[in-house]
Amino acid sequence: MENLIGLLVAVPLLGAALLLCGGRRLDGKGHYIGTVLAAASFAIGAVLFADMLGRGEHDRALHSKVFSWIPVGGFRADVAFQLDQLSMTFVLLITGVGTLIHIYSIGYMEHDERRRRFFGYLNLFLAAMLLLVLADNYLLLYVGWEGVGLASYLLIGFWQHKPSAATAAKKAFIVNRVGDVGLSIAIMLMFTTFGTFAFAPVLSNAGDAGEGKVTAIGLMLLLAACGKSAQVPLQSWLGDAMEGPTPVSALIHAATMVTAGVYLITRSGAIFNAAPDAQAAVVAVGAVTLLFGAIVGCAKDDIKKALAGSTMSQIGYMILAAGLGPIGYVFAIMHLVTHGFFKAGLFLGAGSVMHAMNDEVDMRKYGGLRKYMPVTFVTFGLGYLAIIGFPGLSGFWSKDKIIEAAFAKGGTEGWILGGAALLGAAITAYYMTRVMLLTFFGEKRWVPDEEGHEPHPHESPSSMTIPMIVLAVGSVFAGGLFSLNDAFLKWLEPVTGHSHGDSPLSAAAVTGGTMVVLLIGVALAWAQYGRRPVPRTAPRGSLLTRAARRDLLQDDFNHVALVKPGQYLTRGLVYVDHKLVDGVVNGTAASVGGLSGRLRKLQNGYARTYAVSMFGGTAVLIAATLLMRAV
Amino acid sequence: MSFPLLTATALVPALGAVATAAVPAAQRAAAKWVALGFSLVTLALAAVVLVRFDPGGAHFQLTESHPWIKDFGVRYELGVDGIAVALIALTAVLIPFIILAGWHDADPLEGARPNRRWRPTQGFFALILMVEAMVVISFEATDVFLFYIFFEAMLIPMYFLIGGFGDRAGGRSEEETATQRSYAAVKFLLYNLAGGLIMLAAVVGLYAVTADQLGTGTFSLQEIVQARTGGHLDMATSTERLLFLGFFFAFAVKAPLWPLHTWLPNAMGESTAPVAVLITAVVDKVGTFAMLRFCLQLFPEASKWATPAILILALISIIYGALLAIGQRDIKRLIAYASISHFGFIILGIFAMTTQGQGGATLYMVNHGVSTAALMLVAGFLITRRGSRLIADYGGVQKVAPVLAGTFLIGGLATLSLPGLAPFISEFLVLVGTFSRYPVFGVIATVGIVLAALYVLILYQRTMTGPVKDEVRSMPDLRVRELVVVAPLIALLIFLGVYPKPLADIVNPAVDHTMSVVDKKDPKPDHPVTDAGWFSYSPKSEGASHGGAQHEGAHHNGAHHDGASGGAK
Amino acid sequence: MNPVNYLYLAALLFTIGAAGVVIRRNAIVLFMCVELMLNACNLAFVTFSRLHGNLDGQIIAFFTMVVAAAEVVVGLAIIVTIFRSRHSASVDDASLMKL
Amino acid sequence: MSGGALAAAASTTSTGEALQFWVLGTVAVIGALCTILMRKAVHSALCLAGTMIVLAVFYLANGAYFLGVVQIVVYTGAIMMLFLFVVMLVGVTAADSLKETLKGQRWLAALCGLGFGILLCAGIGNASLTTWNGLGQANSGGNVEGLASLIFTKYVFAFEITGALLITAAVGAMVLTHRERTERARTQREQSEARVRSGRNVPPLPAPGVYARHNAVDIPGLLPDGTPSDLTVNATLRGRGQIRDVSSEALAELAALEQRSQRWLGRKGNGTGKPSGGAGKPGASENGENGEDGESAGSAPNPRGVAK
Repeated sequence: MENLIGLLVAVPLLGAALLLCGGRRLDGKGHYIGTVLAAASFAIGAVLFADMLGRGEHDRALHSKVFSWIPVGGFRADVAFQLDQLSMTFVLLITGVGTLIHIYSIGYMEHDERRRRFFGYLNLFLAAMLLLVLADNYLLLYVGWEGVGLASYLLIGFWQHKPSAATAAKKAFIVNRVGDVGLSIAIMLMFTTFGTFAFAPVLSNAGDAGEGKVTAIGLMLLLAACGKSAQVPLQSWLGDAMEGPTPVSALIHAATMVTAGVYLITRSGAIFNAAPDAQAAVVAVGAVTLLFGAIVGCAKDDIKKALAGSTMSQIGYMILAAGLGPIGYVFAIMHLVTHGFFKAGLFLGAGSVMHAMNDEVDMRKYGGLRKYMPVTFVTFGLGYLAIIGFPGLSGFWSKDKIIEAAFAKGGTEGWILGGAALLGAAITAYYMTRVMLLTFFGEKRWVPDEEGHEPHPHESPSSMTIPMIVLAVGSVFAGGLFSLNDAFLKWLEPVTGHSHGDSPLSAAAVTGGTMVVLLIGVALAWAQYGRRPVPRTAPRGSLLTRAARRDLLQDDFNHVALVKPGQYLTRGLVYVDHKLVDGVVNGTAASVGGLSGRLRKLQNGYARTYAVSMFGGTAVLIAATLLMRAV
Repeated sequence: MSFPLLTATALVPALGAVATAAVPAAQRAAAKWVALGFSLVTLALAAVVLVRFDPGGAHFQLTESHPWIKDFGVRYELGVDGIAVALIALTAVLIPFIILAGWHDADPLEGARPNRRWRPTQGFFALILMVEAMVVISFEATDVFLFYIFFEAMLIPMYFLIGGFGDRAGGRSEEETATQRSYAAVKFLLYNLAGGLIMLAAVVGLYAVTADQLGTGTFSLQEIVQARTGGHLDMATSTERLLFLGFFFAFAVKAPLWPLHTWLPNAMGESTAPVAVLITAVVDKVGTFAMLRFCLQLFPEASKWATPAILILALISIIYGALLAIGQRDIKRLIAYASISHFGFIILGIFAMTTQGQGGATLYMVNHGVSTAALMLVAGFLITRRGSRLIADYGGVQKVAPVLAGTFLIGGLATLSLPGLAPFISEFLVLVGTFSRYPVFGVIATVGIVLAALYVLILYQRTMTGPVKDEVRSMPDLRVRELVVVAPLIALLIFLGVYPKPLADIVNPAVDHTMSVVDKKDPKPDHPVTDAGWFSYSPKSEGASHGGAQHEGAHHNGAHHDGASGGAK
Repeated sequence: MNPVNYLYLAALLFTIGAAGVVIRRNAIVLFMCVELMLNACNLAFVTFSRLHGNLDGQIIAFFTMVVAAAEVVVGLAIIVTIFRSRHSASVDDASLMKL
Repeated sequence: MSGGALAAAASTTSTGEALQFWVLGTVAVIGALCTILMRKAVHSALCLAGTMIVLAVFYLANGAYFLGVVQIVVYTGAIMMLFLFVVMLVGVTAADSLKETLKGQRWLAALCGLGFGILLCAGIGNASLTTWNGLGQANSGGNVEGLASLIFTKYVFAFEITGALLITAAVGAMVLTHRERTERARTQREQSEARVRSGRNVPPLPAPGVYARHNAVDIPGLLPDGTPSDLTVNATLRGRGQIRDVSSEALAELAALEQRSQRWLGRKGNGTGKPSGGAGKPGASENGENGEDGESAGSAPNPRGVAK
């Protein structure tokens, strides 16, 4: 069994190698190879899952050491995998959703001549992501961590001929790098504190390493999580990342990669448990981001950007939950999984809409699509209900629990967080309803694209609809299934631990509140976009709206605070290097040259002058010798 | 007296240089093949060295020692430790690729007047082999004087390589290019000569000191180290510091360390890509190598004394080099500044005085050599295609020449030390090593990671992505020869990134030895964890004394159930 | 009288010769002055050989003469060549050593 | 005791030698000074020869019989002759002014010379050579034999090398003085054509010497107005500035010619003696003036000297 774990990573990696090095001769069947290999890794995952279920709840974890990676002095890093319930959850999510999206891409990328490479990148991503969740030490996790970053870079910039795509890809990678700095510093701290950075020893000793150090580690891990999961303040890349093909947005920027931060925090639970301050920071980040993302989501007219905002906000929920400590870990992961289903479904739906509307992304130019693409409409609708937390659907179960947990944090803090979570739920309902209405209801607001083709929407091919259907099913039932006598809780508890906080409000009260705010949000959206017709061009809108359209000025801030100064700095330094550092050297050379020029005058070429100098020289020599003898 | 393997390793390329130069002017192709052949023989010999070297064995192995200049106690003394072996291997591996990559760089221009005496091609490859010979022997020399001679002699062929075979793709007028080139060559020569002369003074001083204290003056590294450990030799603090500075200055120029770096961008910018690789990947390594071998082992106390200053300079190099790389408009100069940043890391690692730092620095030397070679050579291919070094002249190459772009990207990712590729390991080791002794410096150095990403990706974005420029529209993709050059390097990068253990095993003992000479110990972790192998961690075990959990783990070493459950109850 | 006086004389002659080399412009005279210096040396050698009572000094003087002969031959040849090219025997005219 | 007598360290020399030293030494110094102070190379050469002869005597006095002879034969015989030869070649009358052209050269020279001499003398002075052992023993077997035995045993290599040196010198001299023809010699026809083409003095140059009575190639011909024309004088002489200014003399000659022709016209008949006498007077007068002319020509500053 242990060896299968390694295989889990190796299979998609092999796919990536094949497809990227295979050359043109694989163009014809590249996508099938990629899909099959993804499915194969899913199958392996399933086998392992079955095996794991077959064992007792406390000895479910598997471990396989492949080889010793970096042995230098006390610094030992192994390439070793650990498969426990938490990793298992992710493995299934990643390979499952991944496979679906591979299938979807076969249809979606049909007309792209670089489809083979696209599937290669997708497989590369799967491999890296699996490595991330299967690693048994932080350094190996770091490899996966950057690996998914690379895959994301390649996929966002997949249409590199578009400068916007290239820029977005670069931005994503660099912002992630900032987060990675956090992770690497965290690892260094672990090494200097514990002399190791493998999960088990670090976590089991986190308790008594001294709060200061643990807090530092926690904060650094949080920084890493912010980078990868697009949390404030490192959130700015996610919106631009939508430049990538829609399947990418679905797989990487909704379902799996962006949730790596949640995984990291949950995995490092012991550290955060030991560092309340770090936890507080996590919670704050989560709360802020969930509102931030929601607000941005309300203002965007680009359907994908709107969904991106929502992703941000949903991950905010997860981070919030993870920050709550043992109360929240399980629910964070649970929401992560359900979110993986419905958000992926939503993105695929959006993709199929764009596919139908010849790649128009502005929702204001959609409208009334429900009768043209029923399957998309239904699946998208189910995803919509799930995300706003319609009772009974996945979102309901997971999000509700998070809000409860937030209140259960207790004290004013609990109230603030709970309030934020509730508010977030309301806004979520609002913007998702907005998306729904703008896209599928109302009258047609279609416009011909630049070639002048009237869009004639049609249902997408089955290769695209089937995954959507599957995901829709998932987003309907997953939550319920998990919550069936707390199956998911029991499943994860051994790894993450769990504790029931004492909520000031009863579960029923929270649920009721959620329902209320949900209805308010939907009603508002309906009032604004359902009843009256929607203008094709967005109205100027309030100050907040305009700010939100610009992602609440995050880019402007970065530009002013970082980019500009950086540019000035580099320009200045180039000048300094040329004029100052180099100038000093050249100056010395010049002065020497000048001096020698002066001395050259002595060499007037008259033999007799030289003779005199020799004459005098000998005289001096004699004098010297005489003096020496005299002394 | 066994077969003098090390001498042979250095001698073969030297002979190759002679043979190549002797090829009649007419057969240019023959000259190339001769050069390639000799470089491959050298590679084979280096491989033999690698095999014969026993990591567990004595510190210096395969030693040879003959008196050379008796009056001054100068000996022809060779010997390799793990670090030297690694670097010799690197050199021997890179040279064939450099030769292959420069296959057409020294062909006479079409317009050139056919002159029966004129033989640039022969000269080019002969000089490269000459450089290889000198580099190899300076890696092998354990006699300071012997080392010094070749350390300096290296400059001569390098000077001609830079000044004589410039980059034809200057995008400038002929004489402008010529002046720039000679400026670069002279700058290179003067900088390094200045360093070398100061070192010469220090070498003489060292002789004086040893002669003064040991009776007979010696240049032999082993003897001096033994005498020092044996207590027969203790230099006056001031003397030691002066000598140290003398040595360090030369190595810092060669390395190059800020602010002695300005020769590198010119040299790398003006010379052809293979020569640029030769400079940064092979020759400059001698500088960092010598810091590790001579500065630290001859003057441990002074090294410790100078450490803070040097670390700060290294930090400046890292950040400064990266920032300037971002600001460059010329591809090759950009790579040059990136190298400056990387050398900052290497020096940081060396003087962090930790096992991780120095081991990492050594691995860094090797990895940086390979990665820069990959990136620079691909850049060279790109430049020869378009005939311009300005980033602004490119765009959308990725669409026309995907393989070229791909290899370029991989080279770039290696340069920004992406995990999974070789440089990541070394860089991380250096960072950890630094952090564990000087946390602040470690944190500052990590900024370099972000900046690296910035300059590499900006370069890639501006050249490879975006709409295709008309000038590059007809650009051919990599040819077979070029693939043969790049592919193995990339393979090596990946292999060393995934499985660096063999290299690390060779290097570690040497590093430990250096550490013991400097008598520094790695700082101990504050809460050391008895390494209990893997055990299923479960948060519940926090309630119980974690010691128990550890103990459980300890005796279920590597097993994966009972320990966990025991810990869990 | 002490033969050392010969040495004083030699020194005097040598100095005069040297001064001549320095102040005269005519190459030929220059050479004569050189000859004068050589002769002064010879005188010194001979005197020394007398003082020490062995003939080595004379031998050296003898060799000096031979060398002087050779030097004169070549030197005069040079002068003639120079004169041929620039119609002057003045050493100041051959001042091309400066840039 | 006989050998001992020879080997005995003496402390003084015979008064005869002392006398000879003081007299001839003065001569030698004067000769040397003249060598460097004479304006004409020839005079310098002669003075130098004198000095050398004096030195030869000193050699003999110091018991270096062989060297003394060689000094006279080789130096004053061969080398000085060589000098004079070259002097003649370069121009016997060419005298260079002693006007110093290099700034401060003379002062420096004087300073150095003075210091040098003083230092040398000081050096000799504190060498404290009071006693010496003469060459009696060394020369007992005969000076030449002694030298020979040394040259051919102890100094044989030096001797051989000197031989080589001499040969090299001989070859070198030849090589130096041998003029390599870089281009084909122009034939007479070409030369004449060139001259005609250039258009400058197409006819042969006017002959020098106003009067054919003596072979005065350095006397320029007179133009009709009585002014001398340099063109009539050989280019080399012109180059050396060795042109005799004859204008005044020429006018006198003209006057003489006038009245002589009057006489001729006056009475014919016994004109045989007269011309000779007439020929004698101007000849004598010319001889008389010849010297001062030389002086005047010499005193005329050397154009090259000024040019510098």
